[in-house]
Amino acid sequence: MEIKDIRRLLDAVAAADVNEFSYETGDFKLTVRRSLRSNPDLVHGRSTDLEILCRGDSSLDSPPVPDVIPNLAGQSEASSVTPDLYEVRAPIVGTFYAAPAPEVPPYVKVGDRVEEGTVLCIIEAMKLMNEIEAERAGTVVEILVRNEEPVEYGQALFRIEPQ
Amino acid sequence: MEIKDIRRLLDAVAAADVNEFSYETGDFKLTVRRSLRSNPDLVHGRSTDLEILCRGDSSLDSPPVPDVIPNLAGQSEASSVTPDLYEVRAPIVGTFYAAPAPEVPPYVKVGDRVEEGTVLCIIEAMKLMNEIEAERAGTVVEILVRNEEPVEYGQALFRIEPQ
Amino acid sequence: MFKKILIANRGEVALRILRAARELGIQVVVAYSQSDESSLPVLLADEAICIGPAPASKSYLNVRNLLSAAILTGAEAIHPGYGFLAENAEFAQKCEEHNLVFIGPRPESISQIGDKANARRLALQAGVSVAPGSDPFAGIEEAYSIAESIGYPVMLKASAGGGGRGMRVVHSPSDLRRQVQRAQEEARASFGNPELYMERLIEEPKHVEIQVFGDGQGEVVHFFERDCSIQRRYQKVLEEAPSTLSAEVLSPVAKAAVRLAHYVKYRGAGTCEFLIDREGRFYFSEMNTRIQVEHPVTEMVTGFDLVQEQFRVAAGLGLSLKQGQIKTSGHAIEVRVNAEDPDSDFRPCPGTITDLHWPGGPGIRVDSHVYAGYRIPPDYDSLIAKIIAWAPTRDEAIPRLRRALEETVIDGVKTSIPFHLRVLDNAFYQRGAIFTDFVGRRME
Amino acid sequence: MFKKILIANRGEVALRILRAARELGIQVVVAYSQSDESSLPVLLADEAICIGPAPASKSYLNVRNLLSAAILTGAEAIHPGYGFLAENAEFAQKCEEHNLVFIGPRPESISQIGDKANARRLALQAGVSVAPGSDPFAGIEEAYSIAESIGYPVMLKASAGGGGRGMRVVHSPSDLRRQVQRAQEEARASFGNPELYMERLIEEPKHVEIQVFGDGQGEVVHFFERDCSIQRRYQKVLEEAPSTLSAEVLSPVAKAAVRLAHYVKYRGAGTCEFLIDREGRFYFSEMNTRIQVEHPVTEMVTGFDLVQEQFRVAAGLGLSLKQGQIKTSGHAIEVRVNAEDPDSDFRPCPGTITDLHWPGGPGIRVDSHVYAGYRIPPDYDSLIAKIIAWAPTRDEAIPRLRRALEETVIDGVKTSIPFHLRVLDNAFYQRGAIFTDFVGRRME
Repeated sequence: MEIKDIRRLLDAVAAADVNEFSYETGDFKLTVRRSLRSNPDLVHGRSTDLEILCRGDSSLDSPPVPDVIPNLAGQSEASSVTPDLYEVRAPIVGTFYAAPAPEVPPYVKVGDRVEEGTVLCIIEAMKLMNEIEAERAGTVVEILVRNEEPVEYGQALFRIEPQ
Repeated sequence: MEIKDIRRLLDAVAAADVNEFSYETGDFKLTVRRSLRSNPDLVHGRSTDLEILCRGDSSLDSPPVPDVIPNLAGQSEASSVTPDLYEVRAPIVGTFYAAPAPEVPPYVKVGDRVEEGTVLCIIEAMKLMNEIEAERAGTVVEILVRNEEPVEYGQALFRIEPQ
Repeated sequence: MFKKILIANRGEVALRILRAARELGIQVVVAYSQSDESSLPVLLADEAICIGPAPASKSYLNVRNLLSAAILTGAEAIHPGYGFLAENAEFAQKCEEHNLVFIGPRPESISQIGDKANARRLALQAGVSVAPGSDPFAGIEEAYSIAESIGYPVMLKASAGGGGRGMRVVHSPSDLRRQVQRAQEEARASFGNPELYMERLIEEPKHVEIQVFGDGQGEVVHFFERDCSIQRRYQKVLEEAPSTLSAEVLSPVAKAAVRLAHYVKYRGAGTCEFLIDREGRFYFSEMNTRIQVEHPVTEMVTGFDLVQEQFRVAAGLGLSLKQGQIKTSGHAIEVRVNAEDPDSDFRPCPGTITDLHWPGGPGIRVDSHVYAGYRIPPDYDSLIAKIIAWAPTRDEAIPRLRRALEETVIDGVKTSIPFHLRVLDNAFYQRGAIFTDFVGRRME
Repeated sequence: MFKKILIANRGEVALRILRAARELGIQVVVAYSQSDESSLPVLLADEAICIGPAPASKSYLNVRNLLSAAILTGAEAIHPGYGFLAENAEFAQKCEEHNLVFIGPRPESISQIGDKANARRLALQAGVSVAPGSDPFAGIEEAYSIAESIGYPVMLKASAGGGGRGMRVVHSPSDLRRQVQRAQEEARASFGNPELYMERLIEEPKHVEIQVFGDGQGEVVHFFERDCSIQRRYQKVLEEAPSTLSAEVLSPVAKAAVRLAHYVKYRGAGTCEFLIDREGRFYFSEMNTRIQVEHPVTEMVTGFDLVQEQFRVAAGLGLSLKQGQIKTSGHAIEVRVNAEDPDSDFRPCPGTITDLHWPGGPGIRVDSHVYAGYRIPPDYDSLIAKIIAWAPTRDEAIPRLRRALEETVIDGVKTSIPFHLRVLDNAFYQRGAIFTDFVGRRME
């Protein structure tokens, strides 16, 4: 199963308004559980975060779950899946750099607190270095892309729990 | 099973308003559970525990296509529509004659009682006159074809209410 | 030209005939069995008339109902397609008796040529070479002596044969009796006639056939050859035109086919099948007195519509073209897409097609009667589509066909497409080293 | 030949390019916008990369993202298709700067020829006749005097024009000022450049275009003409090849096109558009420096794959054929099936295609990126398919195309097919009496 298939599956799951979805074939298994809170009208809801388990598919070995989220840059659909997090997405096509130079530490790591405007990474395109900044203050929960990896438009880069 | 099939399955699940769906065939297994709250009527947990289990039947992939075949000569499907009647159908292609000759009265008319073996009409094919007989005793309720009309194989000719 | 015709067939060939008729402005009546009621030809017909229940013996082979249907709907002619009654001389005769034009050869041509042993004799009379062999033989002792004089290995064939049934290879005298018995049983079961004859086996031949067209007065043209060497159990899997053989080899074959068709004053479309050995010697094997499944490859390299030409000849308008006007250009390859599982010994897979997407783009032709939601009835053969690719050269036609097959989506049933892809990917196939033993020798 | 290319386009042309590449064994990267994620070219691609959100200005016109996508995926060349960046000299230039082959003409050719007024000058220098007219004019007074010297009626055109935008007919001096103002506004809005020039109006002309191909060194071949006279609001509706004009009229037109392409040492595929008046005089109007939407009709009558030829020329392999090898055979007609409602002033009808069945059989080609279940995004043009029919003659191609359109099922959206059927049924169309005013004069 390819990334885009999984991505389409997730779209379909979201659209179908199901609560839990699991898919298993051969040595491949996919489970999706959706937060009860995905429906804003619901009052009592523990935030069961989106949970994705993929095993046995080498194309997903690393990083764990990079591409799986639909590309919805500039929109906040992510909230429908992970209401308490926001995702920083690639605004351009290019190469992701976690640090300003090879020998220096990365701009941010998991657990770091960032302010609005904190530089999170660089995306290089056409020899131009584009600094990507946090839009809101919060804590870095996950980094979804590895250093020097190519990213497409709208690809999720960081998950940040807002303050 | 391909993604688009799964997607269609999900659509079907959504449309069917079921609560849980699981599908398993060979080494393939699919489970879908739906939020109770996605259906406002079910908020208070009056969940109809509809469970679909399909095993190894690839024909499930297809949406149920109504098999509307009107011409079913020699069978009694008509009973599904008019349970108390049976239909006499054309066993050959030809021209329907209600009477043995132009100037004489028809073999039968509506309201006539017929016995098993009563001649109901003639179908002419290739200059041969084929007498069509009643298979059971009863009362002629309806004559569905007009004199000298061409009939195709399996076409309903008479409706008869059995004794 | 006819105003209205009746199609006494089903599936892709019924649709093929319907298309040709419609383009000529002819009204179409489709005769169908109860299990074909929602088939595409029925849905597209000007009129459709049910002629019997699902079993072919009671519908597509039901002469009386077919003739009644034609008469009742006012059709002037009947197109039999291929299979079913297409090579039935009695049916052709009955059409004539009822003032219906049978779109095909005269009844007497069908019976003359339909008898394979007799067709051999006609070929010899017309000066066309046949494989060394026999007239039909009566007993096993005669079989031994004929086989001895021809020389082993020999091929047993049914006089009434076709489609590979009744055919058996015999390598030595010790095997003869058993194979004769089996072949006779098969021939009796398939054709109701156990008569056999035998021919010297041509080893590793190419199966090449010539498309001919006669006006019934003795004028005959040919539309060059098709190479049908890719076969599985004597069933064609993939056909192409032109053959990879040289013009020096092929030109005498086409001339021989024309000679035979001319000799019998053939009317309409016919195909003379030949085996060609590695030295380029060719042997007439049989003539099919109908349009062939694989006629589209000829249409794609010549540009002519052979079914429309059948209509013209049947309507008494004569041949619309002279030999000099018929040229071939480029290369065409057809695959027969069957609803069958190549991983389970090609077991037929009737069922409902849940999703369907045909290939498109340059050089691709699709002939198919199926659609998304269509249920393939279990009552007939498993052919669901012919996909044909044309390109300027064979080397371009192969990747084009490959690309088209990869684009094709047929969900709900298994198809033979994976097998076709394996043929196209085979290095022997790609360099044209294809003989009738290709599937057995190069793929299994 | 390239190992991997990137397609910087969407819809049917992206699929067309993908097919050509695949047949040549080239890997394909499809760059797509977020609203095209489930489009057929993306699903069929070897790799796909999202280059922006739905609006074309942010995706298919986003030069930086397209170049990054090509570089990151290791593509060696970019095929721009038609529309979007296909005739953007700056994009072609940027490709060169990043060592990416732009599959099209040199950037300087694009800018030379893209300026319509400049293209007129080049044509005159190459000895190709243009309609009597002007260099761009500055003020309205100059416009009056030019119009006076050319003679009314005149046609206003935008220097940066294309697709009919900025075009206006002026019948008398009293109308000139108003029409100049309107045309300037439209040209500014459409192209960011209000510059206009004018030409004498050719009354009731045929729109005939010549497909040319250059190797960039001065060698140029042509693939004969296409007749695109059937237009609605300057948009082509139906195209065919060959034209119904005689070879005596057409041969000098093709020679003129070759002369112009040779003069500018044109590289790759291009189309020279001409108007031909009732006396057979022809006037160059513009050159399109890309593959055209209607290129399949040329492919069907010549048998060559023009997109594959683009790849060969771009890869530096030169032209694969000489003029003498290019012949036409038969007649091809294409309709552009748009998702629009011909009963409601051709209003676009985006939506989801719920059921789909393409036509098949002899002589039919379908180029389409849609499938059953596909949602047509509202963000781009409404072309959903091209259906092309080929037959030995025009009189056979018309009923064949008609038959194919009648077989076509596209549920869920309205399409222009009913309008195409009306064109095919029109007696003036059938006898080839087609001029650019056909739709207005013969159908409304």
